[in-house]
Amino acid sequence: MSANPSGWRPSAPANQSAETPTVTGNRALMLEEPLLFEIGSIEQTGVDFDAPSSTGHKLAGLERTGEIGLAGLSEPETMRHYTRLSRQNYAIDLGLFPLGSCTMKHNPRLNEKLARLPGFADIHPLQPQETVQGALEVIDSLAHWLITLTGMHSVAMSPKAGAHGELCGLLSIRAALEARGDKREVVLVPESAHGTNPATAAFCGYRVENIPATAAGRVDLDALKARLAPDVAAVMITNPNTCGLFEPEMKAISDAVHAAGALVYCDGANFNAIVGKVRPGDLGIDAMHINLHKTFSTPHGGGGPGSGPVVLSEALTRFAPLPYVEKTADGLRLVEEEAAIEQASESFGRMVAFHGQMGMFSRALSYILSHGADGLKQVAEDAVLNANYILRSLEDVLDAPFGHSGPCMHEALFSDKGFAGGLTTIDVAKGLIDEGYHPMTMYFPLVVHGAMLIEPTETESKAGLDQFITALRSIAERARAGDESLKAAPIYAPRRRLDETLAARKPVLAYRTPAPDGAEGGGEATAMVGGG
Amino acid sequence: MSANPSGWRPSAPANQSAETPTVTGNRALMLEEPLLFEIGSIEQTGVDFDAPSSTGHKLAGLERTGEIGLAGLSEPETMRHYTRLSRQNYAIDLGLFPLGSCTMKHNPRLNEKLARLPGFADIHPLQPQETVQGALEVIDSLAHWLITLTGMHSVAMSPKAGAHGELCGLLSIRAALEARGDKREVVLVPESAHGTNPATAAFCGYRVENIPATAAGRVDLDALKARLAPDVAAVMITNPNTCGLFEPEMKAISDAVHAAGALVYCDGANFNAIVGKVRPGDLGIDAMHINLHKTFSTPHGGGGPGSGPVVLSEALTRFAPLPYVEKTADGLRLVEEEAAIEQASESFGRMVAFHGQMGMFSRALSYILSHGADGLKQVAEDAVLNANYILRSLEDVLDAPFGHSGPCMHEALFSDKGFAGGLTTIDVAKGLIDEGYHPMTMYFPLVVHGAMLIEPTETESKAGLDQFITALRSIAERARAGDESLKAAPIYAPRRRLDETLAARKPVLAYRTPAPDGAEGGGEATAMVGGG
Amino acid sequence: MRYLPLSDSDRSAMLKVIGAGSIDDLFQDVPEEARLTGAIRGLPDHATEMDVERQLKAMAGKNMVAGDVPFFLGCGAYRHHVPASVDHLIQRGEFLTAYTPYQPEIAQGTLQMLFEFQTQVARLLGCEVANASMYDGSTAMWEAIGMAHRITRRSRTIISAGVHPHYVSVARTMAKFTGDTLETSLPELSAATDAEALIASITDETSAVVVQYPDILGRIADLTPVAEAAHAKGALLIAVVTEPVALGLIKSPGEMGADIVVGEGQSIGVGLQFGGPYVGLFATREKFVRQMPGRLAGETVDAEGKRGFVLTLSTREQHIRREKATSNICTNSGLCALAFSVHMTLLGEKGLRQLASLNHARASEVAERLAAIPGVKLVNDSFFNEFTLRLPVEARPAVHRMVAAGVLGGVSLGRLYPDAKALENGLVVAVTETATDGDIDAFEAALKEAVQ
Amino acid sequence: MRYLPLSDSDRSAMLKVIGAGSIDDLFQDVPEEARLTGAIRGLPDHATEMDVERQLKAMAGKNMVAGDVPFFLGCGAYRHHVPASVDHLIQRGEFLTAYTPYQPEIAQGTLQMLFEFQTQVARLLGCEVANASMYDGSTAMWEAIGMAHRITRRSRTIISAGVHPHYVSVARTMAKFTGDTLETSLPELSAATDAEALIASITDETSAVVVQYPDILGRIADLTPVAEAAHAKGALLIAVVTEPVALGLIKSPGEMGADIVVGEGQSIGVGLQFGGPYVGLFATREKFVRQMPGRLAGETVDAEGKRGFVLTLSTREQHIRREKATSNICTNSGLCALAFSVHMTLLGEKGLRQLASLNHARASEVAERLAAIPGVKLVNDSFFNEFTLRLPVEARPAVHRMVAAGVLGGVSLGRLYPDAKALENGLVVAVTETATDGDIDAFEAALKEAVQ
Ligand SMILES: Cc1ncc(COP(=O)(O)O)c(C=O)c1O
Ligand SMILES: Cc1ncc(COP(=O)(O)O)c(C=O)c1O
Repeated sequence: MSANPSGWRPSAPANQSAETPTVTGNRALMLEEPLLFEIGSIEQTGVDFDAPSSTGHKLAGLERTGEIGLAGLSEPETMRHYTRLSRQNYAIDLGLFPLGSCTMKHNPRLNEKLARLPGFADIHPLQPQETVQGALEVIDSLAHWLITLTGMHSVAMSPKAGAHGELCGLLSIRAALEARGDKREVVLVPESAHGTNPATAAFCGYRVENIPATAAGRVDLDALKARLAPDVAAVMITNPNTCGLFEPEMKAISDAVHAAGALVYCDGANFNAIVGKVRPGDLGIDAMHINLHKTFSTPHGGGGPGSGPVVLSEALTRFAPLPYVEKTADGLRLVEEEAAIEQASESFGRMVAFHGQMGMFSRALSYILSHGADGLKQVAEDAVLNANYILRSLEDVLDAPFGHSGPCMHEALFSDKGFAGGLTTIDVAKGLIDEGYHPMTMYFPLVVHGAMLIEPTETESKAGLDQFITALRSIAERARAGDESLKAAPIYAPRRRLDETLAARKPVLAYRTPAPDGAEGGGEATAMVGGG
Repeated sequence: MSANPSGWRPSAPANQSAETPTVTGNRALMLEEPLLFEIGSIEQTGVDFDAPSSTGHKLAGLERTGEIGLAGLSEPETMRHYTRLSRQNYAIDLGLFPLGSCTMKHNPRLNEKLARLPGFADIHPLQPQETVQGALEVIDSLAHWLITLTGMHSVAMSPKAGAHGELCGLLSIRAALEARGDKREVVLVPESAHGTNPATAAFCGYRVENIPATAAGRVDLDALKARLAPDVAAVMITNPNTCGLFEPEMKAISDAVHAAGALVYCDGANFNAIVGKVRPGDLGIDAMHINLHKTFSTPHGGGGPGSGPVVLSEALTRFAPLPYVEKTADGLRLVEEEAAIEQASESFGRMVAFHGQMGMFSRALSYILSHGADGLKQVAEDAVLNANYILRSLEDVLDAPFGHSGPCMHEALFSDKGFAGGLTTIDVAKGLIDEGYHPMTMYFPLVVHGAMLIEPTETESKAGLDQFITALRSIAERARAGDESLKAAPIYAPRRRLDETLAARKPVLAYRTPAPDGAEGGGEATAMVGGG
Repeated sequence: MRYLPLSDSDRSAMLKVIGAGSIDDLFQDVPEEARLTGAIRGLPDHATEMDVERQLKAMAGKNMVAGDVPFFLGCGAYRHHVPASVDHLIQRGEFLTAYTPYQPEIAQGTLQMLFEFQTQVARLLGCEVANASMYDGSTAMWEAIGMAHRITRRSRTIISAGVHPHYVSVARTMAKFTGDTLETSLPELSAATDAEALIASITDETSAVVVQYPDILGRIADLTPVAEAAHAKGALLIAVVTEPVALGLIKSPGEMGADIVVGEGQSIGVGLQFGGPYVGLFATREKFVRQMPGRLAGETVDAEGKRGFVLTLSTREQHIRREKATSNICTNSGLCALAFSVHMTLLGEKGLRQLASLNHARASEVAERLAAIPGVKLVNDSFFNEFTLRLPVEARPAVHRMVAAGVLGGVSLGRLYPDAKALENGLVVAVTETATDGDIDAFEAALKEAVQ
Repeated sequence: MRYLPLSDSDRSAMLKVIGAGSIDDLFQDVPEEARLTGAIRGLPDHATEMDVERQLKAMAGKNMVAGDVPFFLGCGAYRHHVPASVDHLIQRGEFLTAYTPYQPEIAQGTLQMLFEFQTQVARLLGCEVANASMYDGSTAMWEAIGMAHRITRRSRTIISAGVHPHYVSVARTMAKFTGDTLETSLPELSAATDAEALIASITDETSAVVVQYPDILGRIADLTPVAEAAHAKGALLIAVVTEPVALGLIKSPGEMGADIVVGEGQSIGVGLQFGGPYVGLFATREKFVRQMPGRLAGETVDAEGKRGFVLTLSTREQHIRREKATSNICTNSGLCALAFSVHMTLLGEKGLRQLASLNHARASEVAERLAAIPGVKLVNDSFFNEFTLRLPVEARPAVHRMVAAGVLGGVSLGRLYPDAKALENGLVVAVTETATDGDIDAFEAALKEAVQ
């Protein structure tokens, strides 16, 4: 039996410090929660089934006989297990979540409600197309608005997240180059780029080289031009870039790249800063992914799912992946059967089993219709305004490496310059936790020392920002003063700093049922003590 | 302007103790939340409306011109305001909620889902009856099962909660007595009864007298018989009673009451202990309310809504209130038009504007169908088993006044006998809060000194009870040892003990916008300091 | 069974600790003859979630859903759009599955919310204080009559003909038993309310005058003259509001001198739900607060001096005062109060005013269009979002004929006043922001057809 | 606009602090000519919640809802009943609106859940470790091929004809660019799988053999011989599971020697959703963990020695290793993993086994009934809840004819393999616990009719 029948087990030694004198380890509403496998059992279940009226016997003699080890809980226990776990999380619903590059904005519950309409949630991807015309309409409408908002020629809807969108974009580019018989090997990526950019380029078989940056945090156009050569397949630019700055020479970059026979990929993760204000299509880019889970507010869900449609230039459109939706005289049609379709013969192929993230499409469409033309423009403006407000309200206590070069876009970037006593970015971040905030993005982009990238988004109020600024100011002052106590932060969170080195050195990636009666078991790591 | 335009304001003086050194007053995930009126404004809104295409002018010159003072928040702010507030609550979803007499059991989310089906949630109470046959079917089916489970003759579905059900029952009794020309003036109620019993009797114009109890915590049958006389209209008995004990002589009580020309009202709040095991109808009672929000698990919602259908004996049926549902050849019919209905001429009348708590009916019906015959019986058995397990596991450290008289039913009753150092029930209760539990019912029933009434319900696991027993045992031991530190509990909750005397002495029942610039305003109470 | 965590081996282990041989030993106090032995008659054993869902869905499927058809019903329950976030928030387990906040240290969420709700209600109704909710508008009205009785020590109450007949019915039921005397009358299909008649009938024995605003026919009249007349004789004015959205556009009863203002809060945040659960609003003057029924959340401080909230003035309540309580109410309508409060917070004053204007504008348009149907007359010269038509035919069958055409076209006065011949041609029509142009066209067509 | 908290006066106050004259000054880096001046073409201004709801509802209303009709589709997406509590829990704001758990002290909820998910997946698939999810089954399969390539340093992969053609398609797409060589083939309408042919084609250059279990036609075959043959040549066995419920009844691929087991987790907790979001499962041997793609939650301790969880082994990942990462994946399918995990917790081993038995029993009944229709033949001699019929007519039009009769009666192989003449009469039918007796009757009748 793999699940612990004896039930609850405190995960911390009782009474280990004056701060946790409770017997249970709980602290009023901050409740400890054991692992499922410690409280559940393979005999317990939280569902009822009717007994089968017959039994089948078509299992080819492969009946699973051994114990699987799947602990179950009754429904009430399940509710508590996950409710208690949830309460150990920070989230947008609780407060400011200024993770730079992540665009953690308000997630409207209208969108959750609409995505759950049975007409969207309870339809099968392989239903005959005449039975899913409304679903295809959602895809088609969203596609239309994404094309309109970006000023591009077409959009590939199936990529499942930003990185998958990058793949889609680079594969389109590669397909286009190969179609003209052009074998190029290098993709240029700025050092400040998100890790997915070089990873994607490498995945597509390209060699990655860095593009240098100027002192103002932008692509060094001259250096780029100097490097452009027939071996360069594409340049990946993030715009606004990961320093939170717009690339003012974007059009010139695109022109230079095109002149060299290469193509321009734009990482559109930061589209929130410019939606309704600037159309990437006007800047000469060839492909750009859009994170619906950022700009268009589909919830992050603790790590996913996302959705990463890729808008394409006319040059790339015919290489777009399958499936796609087209309008026909009889209604909308999902073009999926590769072999059968003449017109899609140049498509680089299929990226996912079905048609992409329908559940995110309905949410994003609802978001776009809700905001409308005026609202989307306001989104960008308020996002940029909020970021600049933070930048200017804190630059006297936090070093803003590009603060001199003018306004930022949707995120404010600071460095750890000026901190004393060995304190660094992580200490400021952990201090924010105690103050009731999720920290900013730390140590990214790599081009700035101890980077702190703060993206408030447009859904924060001024009063909320003011409180955040007050809190961060006070922590920054402590960091400049070398206040040792910051190293102990967080002290109020469900856990103090966690030992990541231990986790990586002795990976424990799944629960192992302890051997009975204190014999050596898989749980030994819990007995070790490490520093944060 | 009644709302505070300056936004956020810390509700506690900054840095007031070493325990809260944060600037914001937050402690990581335990977030302080200002009042709506301190963060919202009358200019802010979280909804959009289309502009009216015309304006009406039919307001009789009564346009509201002055400021109302209703602070609004944008939708993101609203989500946070209430999410943060919610996190300051304990709830069944978080853990054991052993409030005796309250039957805080698991609330299945299936029932929430079904109650929200548009066919139930989006129908108007005055729709023509042919358009609401399904709704009437819910009422009729639930009525059928309540009658079946209680072995009574009929049920009045419209009462909105337990106390309202008591009213319904006593009004039926009074109507019946009056119908036979019998003016009686007294209702007998045990001292252990819930406060709603005497309050209801008084509301119906009766004088309330106490029924004495035996040393075993039951109705003293001899004393009751001695008191029965022609002035007694009814006897109100709670069975199982509020000491958590079954009244073994219930049938004899009923017989005696009936012999004296009076009627028997049973408070059915504790029906959970006997559902599927005992039918109140077999015990001779005439009327009993059922709290759907207890036995049948409709959620308490922080104080309501409830639903209190009243089952009636044959003698009382014709006095039942309107409306009710009857089966006719054309389907179900809601009998509501008092004057027009011959057959309802003896009904004592209408208790609510419409037909009762439809939203609770669908949930309760789902609960009954889900449990079925075997499940409901198991509910009672497990509820009683869990309570006895607690009783016997703690009676060595907590005084159980009726522990000697045999098993309890669904709740275990303890007293504060044996506590030292001036510690009392409230200190134990507050100690439980720190341990991560909601306290038991305190100081009720009144017949036991420092009563602690613990009702675990059947939806608690053994492991969960074991942890609770361990925690309560440790607190009980501290209370017996006179451990002063218990008086400081809770220390981990969002608030320390609150000054209820101050609240009652200087009631502040609504927010008053502070006068500008520190002049005397309504907020002054916040500056006072009181002890818990 | 999925909701029951104990296993059979748990059960035996526990029985052993208890020292009982079997579960039935624990039921030893139940006399043998009272124990149910067989299964519950006719009830099958436990059912799967899927199965229960199917059964309930089948029932739900038999109802005509308001949102699926042109819909124009009101008379005490109004269909407004409720933002999705309201339902999300009231389903947070910490709100949904909490009890009454008896332990304030771990119930600040509910308590602060109630304090805010009380403030919103008081301000909306134009009063100083409000309680933490009653069951619904009709019981709130009855409680107000009882409260006036306690304050004035008089027992005669005059109820305006414009009060919802079900509310009157509830009051009449209660009065039968408490010895209160109610003076009631039937409304007339006219533009004028009975304000003058009311004023004329106030005497030194009158405890209170009860008026509804807007009234059951949708009419609006200034309450000031009635308030003044009542006060002049030492009586109180109780005002009833069944459509609180109206108070975003028209003066509050409190402003016009009402002493107790009660209402049905359903219209904000709660939804139709076939009549319940709803939420009773109850507000009054500060000086009457100790006579008020129901729970009250109040501000205080904790042991560290931090602001916090508690239930207060419970010496009015049954659990402390028992037979001397101001009411027997215990469980109230907390979660609906939360829904009301969340929706009101989303609206804010600005949104409420917009919503109210939109309702009035839309209702005005519809009134005009329907009054143009040959034979149909608009009774009201004032209204908010609800008005009464006098049809050329009996309204009750006309409503059924409209149903056949797929339109829920108002409430007939015949349904509300089954014996009142004079009212039988009356049709009360409510128009809210949820009515589309298409709905209105369909309604107009169906009514035209139905009155022929 | 309801989602935007800033007021105009906030905006001016903030601009003042910033020292900018107008919002457009903040966009100074955008060249004049690149700025959009007019409104967005064709997009109306912001819309009310009610209006947006109407528009989307209209679209939703045009789809045939699986739950409303007799429904028998599978082929990589299965309709199971998901308990209501699953959807409630995944909507908790603390799960729904959290980011990837980069700050573990305030993300223990997500991290512990992922650790539990990994354990559940590993145990279900019969492996030692599993990751925190991939996008879906098809991308998980591709990543497995890539991982095998890294482990074996070989680039030839044999894909069984029983693998879902869309999965093969995805692999083919990727292989075009990475230089991997894939050997693929079309399935045959026979009871036997291509196991023997696979075994025969393994060489010393083979990186991995990929098999689906149960396969696209629903067939089940022991994986042990293929595993042994692959291992004998130094190749890996990759198993793909598109219906994880099956593993409650039949042996796991891990038990039979698979080195990497990937799967589509949609079937547990997630729902149909027209194909996404779904959740890719990915499990393998502990020794391969550093070659694994995707996030991993691992156990550790905090500064006080308390157990806690963190994301770990991130040196495999793009944000640390950039172009040397094992995959470019970043955002994965966390919330679907939660749904999977909650549903699996509710099921537990006992419930999963019951569910699986019920599915198999029901499918067996249906297979028997349909095979009795004249001209219809059951292809499989083994299956779990999905099997293939050979119809006497082309299946694709037959499916459309059934739609006209209101039945969603399976997936035609013509849809999946548009060019494969030999498969065109094949119909793949999935039967789960959600099919009622009535559904089955209707399906039988519709199919009878459709094959005539
Ligand atoms: C700048 C940038 N590019 C790419 C990505 C990758 O997107 P995703 O996580 O959706 O794969 C992210 C977000 O994580 C990002 O911030
Ligand atoms: C024994 C008893 N009687 C009556 C009541 C009153 O029920 P309600 O609160 O539903 O009015 C309660 C519950 O509060 C109770 O516990």
